Amino acid sequence: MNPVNYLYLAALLFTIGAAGVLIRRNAIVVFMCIELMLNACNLAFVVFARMHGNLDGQIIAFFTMVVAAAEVVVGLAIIVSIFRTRHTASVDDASLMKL
Amino acid sequence: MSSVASVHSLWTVAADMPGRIPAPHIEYAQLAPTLIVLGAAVVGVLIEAFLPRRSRYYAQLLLSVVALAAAFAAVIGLAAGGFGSAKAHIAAMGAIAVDGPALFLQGTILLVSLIAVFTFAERRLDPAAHGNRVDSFAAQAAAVPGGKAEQAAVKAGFTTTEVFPIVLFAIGGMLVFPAANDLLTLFIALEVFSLPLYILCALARRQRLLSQESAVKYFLLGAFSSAFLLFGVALLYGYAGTVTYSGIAEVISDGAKQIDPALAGTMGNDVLLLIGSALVVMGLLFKVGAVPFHMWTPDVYQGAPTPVTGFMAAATKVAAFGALLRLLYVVLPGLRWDWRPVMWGVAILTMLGGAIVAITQTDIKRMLAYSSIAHAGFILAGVIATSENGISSVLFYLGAYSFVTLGAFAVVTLVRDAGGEATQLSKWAGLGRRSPLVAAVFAIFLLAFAGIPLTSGFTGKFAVFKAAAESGAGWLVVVGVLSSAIAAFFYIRVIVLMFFNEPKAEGPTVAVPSPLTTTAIAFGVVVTLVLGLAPQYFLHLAGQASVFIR
Amino acid sequence: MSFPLLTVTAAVPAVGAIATAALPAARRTAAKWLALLFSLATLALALLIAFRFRPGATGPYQLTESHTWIPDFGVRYELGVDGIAVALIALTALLIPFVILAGWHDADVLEDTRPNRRWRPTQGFFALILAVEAMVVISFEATDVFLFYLFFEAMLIPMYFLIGGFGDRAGGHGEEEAAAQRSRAAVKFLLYNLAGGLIMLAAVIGLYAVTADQLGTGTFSLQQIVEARAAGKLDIATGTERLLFLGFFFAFAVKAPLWPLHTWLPGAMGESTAPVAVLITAVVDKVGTFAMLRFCLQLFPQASSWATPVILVLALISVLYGALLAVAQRDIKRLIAYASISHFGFIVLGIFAMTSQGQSGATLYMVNHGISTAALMLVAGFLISRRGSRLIADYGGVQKVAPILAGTFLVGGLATLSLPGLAPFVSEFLVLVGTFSRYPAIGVIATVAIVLAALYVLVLYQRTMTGPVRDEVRAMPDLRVRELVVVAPLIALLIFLGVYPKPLTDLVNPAVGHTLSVVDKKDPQPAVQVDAVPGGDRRGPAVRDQDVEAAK
Amino acid sequence: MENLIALLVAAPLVGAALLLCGGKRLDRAGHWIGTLLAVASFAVAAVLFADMLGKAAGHRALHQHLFSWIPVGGFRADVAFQLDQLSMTFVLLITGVGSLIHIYSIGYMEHDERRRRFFGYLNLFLAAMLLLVLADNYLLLYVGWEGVGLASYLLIGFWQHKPSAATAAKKAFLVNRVGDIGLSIAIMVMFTTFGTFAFGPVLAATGDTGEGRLTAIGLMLLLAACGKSAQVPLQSWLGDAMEGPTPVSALIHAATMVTAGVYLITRSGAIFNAAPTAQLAVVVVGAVTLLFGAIVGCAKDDIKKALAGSTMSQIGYMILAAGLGPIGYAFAIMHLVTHGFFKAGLFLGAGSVMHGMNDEVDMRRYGGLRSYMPITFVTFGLGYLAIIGFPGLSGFFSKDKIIEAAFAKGGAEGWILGAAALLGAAITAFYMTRVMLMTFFGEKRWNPAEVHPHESPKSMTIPMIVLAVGSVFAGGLFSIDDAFVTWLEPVTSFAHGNSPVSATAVTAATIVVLLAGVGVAWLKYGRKPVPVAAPRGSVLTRAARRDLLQDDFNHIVFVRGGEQLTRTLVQLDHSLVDGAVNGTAASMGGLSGLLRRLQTGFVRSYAVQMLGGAAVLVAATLLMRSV
Repeated sequence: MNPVNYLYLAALLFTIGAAGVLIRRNAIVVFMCIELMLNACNLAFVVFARMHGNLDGQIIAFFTMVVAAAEVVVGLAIIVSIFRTRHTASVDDASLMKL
Repeated sequence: MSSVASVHSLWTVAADMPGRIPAPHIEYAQLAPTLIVLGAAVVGVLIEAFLPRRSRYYAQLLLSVVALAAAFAAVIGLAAGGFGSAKAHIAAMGAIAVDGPALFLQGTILLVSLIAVFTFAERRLDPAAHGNRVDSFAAQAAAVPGGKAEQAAVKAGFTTTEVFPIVLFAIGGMLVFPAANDLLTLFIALEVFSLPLYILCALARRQRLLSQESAVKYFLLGAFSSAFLLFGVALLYGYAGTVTYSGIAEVISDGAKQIDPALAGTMGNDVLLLIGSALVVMGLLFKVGAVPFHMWTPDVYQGAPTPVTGFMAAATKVAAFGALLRLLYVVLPGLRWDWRPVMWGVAILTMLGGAIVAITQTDIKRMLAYSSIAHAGFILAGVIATSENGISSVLFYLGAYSFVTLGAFAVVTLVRDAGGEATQLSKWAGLGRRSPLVAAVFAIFLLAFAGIPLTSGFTGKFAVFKAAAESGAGWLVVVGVLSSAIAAFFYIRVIVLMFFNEPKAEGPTVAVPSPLTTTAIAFGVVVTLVLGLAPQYFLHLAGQASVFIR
Repeated sequence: MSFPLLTVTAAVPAVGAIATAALPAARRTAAKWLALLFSLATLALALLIAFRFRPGATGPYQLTESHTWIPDFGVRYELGVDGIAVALIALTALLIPFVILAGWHDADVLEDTRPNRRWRPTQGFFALILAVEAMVVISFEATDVFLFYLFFEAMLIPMYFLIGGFGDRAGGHGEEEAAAQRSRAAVKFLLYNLAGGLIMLAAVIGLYAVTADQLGTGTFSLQQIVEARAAGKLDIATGTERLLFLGFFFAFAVKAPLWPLHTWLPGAMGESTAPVAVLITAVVDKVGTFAMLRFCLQLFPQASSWATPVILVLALISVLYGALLAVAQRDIKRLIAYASISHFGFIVLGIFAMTSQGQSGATLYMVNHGISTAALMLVAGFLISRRGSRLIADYGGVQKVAPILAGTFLVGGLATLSLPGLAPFVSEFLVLVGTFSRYPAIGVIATVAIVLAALYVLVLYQRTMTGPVRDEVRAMPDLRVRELVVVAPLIALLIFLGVYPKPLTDLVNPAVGHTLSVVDKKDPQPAVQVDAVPGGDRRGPAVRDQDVEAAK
Repeated sequence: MENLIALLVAAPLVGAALLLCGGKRLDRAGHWIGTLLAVASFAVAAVLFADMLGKAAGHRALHQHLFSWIPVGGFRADVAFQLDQLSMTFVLLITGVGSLIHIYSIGYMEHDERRRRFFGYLNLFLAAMLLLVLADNYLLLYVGWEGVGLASYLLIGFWQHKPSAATAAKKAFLVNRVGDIGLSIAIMVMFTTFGTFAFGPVLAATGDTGEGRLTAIGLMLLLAACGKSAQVPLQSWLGDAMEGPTPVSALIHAATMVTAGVYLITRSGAIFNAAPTAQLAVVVVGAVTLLFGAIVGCAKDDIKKALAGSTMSQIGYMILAAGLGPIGYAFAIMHLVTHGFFKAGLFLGAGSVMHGMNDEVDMRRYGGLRSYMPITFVTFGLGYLAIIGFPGLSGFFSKDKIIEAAFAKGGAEGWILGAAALLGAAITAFYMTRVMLMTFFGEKRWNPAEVHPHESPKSMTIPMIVLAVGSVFAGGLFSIDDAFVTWLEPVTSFAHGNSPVSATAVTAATIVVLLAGVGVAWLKYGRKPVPVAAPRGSVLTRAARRDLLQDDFNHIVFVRGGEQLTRTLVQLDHSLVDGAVNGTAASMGGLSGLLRRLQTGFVRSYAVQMLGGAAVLVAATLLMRSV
């Protein structure tokens, strides 16, 4: 099967993730959508690696996962702390600073 | 189908290779600056783990200062060793470039960070809580604001000494960022310096709600943009089959010629190239805070602890612009005719947008945020020049600007009332009467921002506009001067406020800082004036360092 | 390497500024005397320049200094003076002591302000004046465009603080309101001039780009550029040259100020104290007109003559417009401000008439206008400080109670309406003749201004000084010794330069000749060749120089 | 000898400087210093005159070059004096009458605490006037020209506490300035035409110049002359100028300054000779003014204003004569000198009357004063006879000659001008008789309780006597075998016009109209008593009282119009020119306020904008490639 289709899939996933970021209010979900975008990138990397026939893409995918993990750590920390302060995880409530 | 088969054969062939992968060869000496800083960061973590609370502050401070100084010395050493010019080459298996721009920017970042660390360590400004001096960071970031745990922490005199290792990590990332020579390293470095910054933003002692909000905004948007960047990387990888700058540049330069027809679908596919590079550039533009990717800047600058804001405003810009320069000059020179017009637009938007919106700001930190956006626009004008003059002018501007910014934010930390820092512009009325010296210093910084002659700001602005004009971007220069005329307005407004308005009865007081902050501010003033009056040496330095290794 | 006279002349006031500013708050009087001392030292140096300067000597500039400064920008630290610069430096150095003396009490701390160890307005005031002097002097000396630009712009900052920081407590609606108006005026002044300067910056950069493109290495050296152009090595494309010219001219026109870019002047002069107003109109604004003469014309000759018609019309408008609005003013200082606009119109007229009479006249005009306005404005300041009001309507019959004040005011006014026998007449008539000989129509129309000038001056004098004595002015004291010391020399100078302007003309003529030769313009010849003036022996040596000039 | 010339100017100048800068300590000696220096100047003049008489007619002109004043390129103005017969005549008149009036003022201004300043101004005037007539080039003449204007301004407004005086002074200066436009433009044209504006070369070169330029110069000079000599249309200031102290009116607004215009035209004779159009303009102005002034003079009840009208008219005669060219110049000057005598005398007489009548100026409140102030009456009377041209007195000779010359102009012009001149003579006789009758004859119309008419002190009467003597004999003296004409001839050149009517006929006609004028006046004011309150009078009378409405015209057109204009301009400056600037600033602020709205504070909207930005970025990049 033509690997290019997987590229389309990756693009689709990325778009879904991006859309999610824009649509969802809950910080956690927004964050998960970002993770989804990262994973879409991973897929793209792997597919390209497959097409080019070299390992770089796959290696990068591993790096990306690690980064994503690190992001989870930091992100959750921040989100949790703000949740404990405001008792809400809605990103729209965090809008004290504007204009 | 045949093409797929051939690809498969390629793939399997590649699959037999693992045995032959050579052990990487790393030039530790040339990576010394980065390694020192990151090492120190690790040590800092250990200190947090094993030293008693009392002694942590001093140990951390000492460690950070020593580490940064050593790293700076290492940079100087490398530069003196000719790695900036003659011996410039690509280290660590093509991952990191050691060349003029890299060293210059690393030096700048390290110096800025050193000064910034001084402001981090400042403990005289906030009134002592329960008898122990505190800095501008939360007693215990994890504790709920106003909750029992926090009060207990305050009573116990806790302070978040973790900021030192955290900031060291960020610095480490920033050092790599402009030197990164392949997209993966670029991405990793980006994350390495972004994640600590997200945390730092959340650590303010006063107005923690704002601080946390800024952190979450910064984090979400940052992650969002880095996802875009990563997707761009993926596409570029798809286009070139490699992520090394030189590799991609090569593929771009000789197009899709001697490429296996099997890969015609991806390799050399300009759509991949264009979209990919656009996305990567966007990721970097986000970091430099260029319109339309600037939305985070005001909120984050306002909410973050002021020392952190200063650090971000200065160091992040340097690192990000370094990376942007390298990307555009090393990877995409072949695409110049595609990205220059786009960058023209971005630069104009950024200059005008930042300047215009800043006019109506009422919070000093937000105003400085917008001014930083406008300045990003000015620097972009230099980036667009696509000439050695362009590079050197950008390098110079970054150096000049970052110190002014640090100094300005350091002054902001001094003006306080009951609620901590008095960042409401209206509260600054009559400051010139209350404490002329501080007001005068701030005025100097503002004039430098405004690009008044005899300050570093003017020299920098002149350099970038000159480079732009030489590269034929005359109208960009005109827009630039117009927007700096607009920008002048709000800088002047602050001066009017400070000097020509009667001080209010319940106005803020100016805290007397410790030598740490004083040094930071003094250094800022000195650099501002020296670069304004006798910039030649530094211009020359920047000129020397304006050649990228490919 | 000889003694760097020019540098020192600019450095002395700078040092003085720092020294004055450094004095502790208590030492107010000391600050005043120190400032005065430094300004006098500067005056001495300026006179030394005037004596060291040889009008006849070859080469456009003298006492030159040249050091590398910022090679990367092609910027050199190049100083040099021609006759015009010498005259203007002398004017500046001459006026500053009087400004300081006149402003002796303008920056005294009011009793009601709560004591503050750090707030030292007096020191600041005089330090700023000296700072302005330093910057003005060096911008007169600079022969490097970049160097000039630096100080041309930088001088805005001290001026800005002088305007916004110190008022003449005569605003009318209370100190709070006055302060607000003042800072508005100051901001307008700064932004307006800054905008002009920034547009000029674009042109400066453009100039660099052009020179770098055509000469290999970019340069800002006026002489280099002029020579290169003469040698044909530098040939700026017409369109580019015009754009660059406009960039430069805009900045200078704002500073000058030329209609319609004048609106910042009345506010700035009206709200600030009289000495500061003098500083603005008599010293700082002169840099603008001076720069037109030195930079606009010499850097962009073709573009200059291309733009001449428009500029002349604008200048003509300024001349009449300023005079007409002056007639309608109710505020003494604003009236003088508008009068100055009219006079600056004359100066620009003379510069762009491109005749030796016009340009020499314009240069003399700069000097004379400086002196006459200083005299008028300072006396007006004394008057206002006595009554605490700037409104003409609040005065009347002053002549009866303070005859000397009135007399000096009248002389200042007569100088302003350029009465023959006083200095301004010489310059104004030269400008008119110079303009007329090339553009008769404009010359004739401009002549109408002499009536308008008489109108606003005499109306001002009549309303304030004559008529029955008003009760508010009944107790008004006449000029004090300090004030007399300020005014008397100025008046003496006005008369002297009106009767015997030759020293000045001898100084200026060669420089003007050089400028005209760069622009490649010749005086129009008379229609009828008259056999030489009877008694040719009557021509002084300088006159003979003139002939040589003409022959060249 | 020529080195003395500077002394003429220097003496009064020094006096002015001393008196104006000297301060209070000179208050007591001030008037003596002033007078002394004036007399000294006269002495010098006398010496020079004697010396000049000693020389041959062709070589009398003296020249003194002091220093080069404004040398710029081809533009060369020198401070140099030229003393020829014409200048000499003026110098003698100025210094002579000037000295007399100084003496007169000692008495007249006795009780004024600012007397020192008054004498300072008088000296200043002498200096300026002498500079005017001694200059050897038009620019230096211009200096004197404006100098006398300044002196006149200061002296008219000498009693500044009177708003009317201050206004009159301002008006005088302004109207003169209008004239000065003419002079300065004339100089500019000369410079562009000849490359110089010194009398010598300019007047020598008129031959080979296009008539157009000369006409321009001539008309401009005429404008200047109109301003200074109060000729139509710039005459309006002279009447108000009577606000000044009477000696001032006598010296400046009768004898000397107002005649400067005549001097200018006579001096520039060569130009006018070569520019007939300009000459025609001159004679028209002269004729119109001589009638205008005479008519105004008839209606005024203020003695000084009446005299002012007559001055206007008499100068009209001079201008007319000067406009006639070589046949008239000499007579113009001659009438100027005789007029200097009798008009100064008349003014001093008027001053003396006012002095005795508590500064009352309304002739309707005089009457029958001859017995109270005999000397004044006699001197005034002689002046009166002189001015109306009573045979044998100065006025007769000079005026008669002008009328002849007017006829001699030839053609219709000649008849018209001659007729005008004759008519003027008649009216002159009328209004002067009116003045005479209303002042010295008839019943007393003043209240003996308040005013005690008395003769003035010696210091005042002596000058009056001297002037009276002058006004009796000067004319005759000058006319002895045309002494005056031959004296001026080398400078002004002289030509006998061929008059269509014989000289005797003209003289006869003059005498007839004179008697007619006197008769009418006697019928109106001598026979029946003069009402104290002025009757409403005919339309013409009322118009004449208002200077034939010419002032009202100026007021409506120039003053009102000007105010309107300036007011509009102020509006424009505020709303348009400045409005544009402020508008830009404001719009920036507004824009800023709008753009701020984008910063909603919601992360998600930021994200949207970023996404949009990214899309645009990508699109733009692709677009760039496609184009």
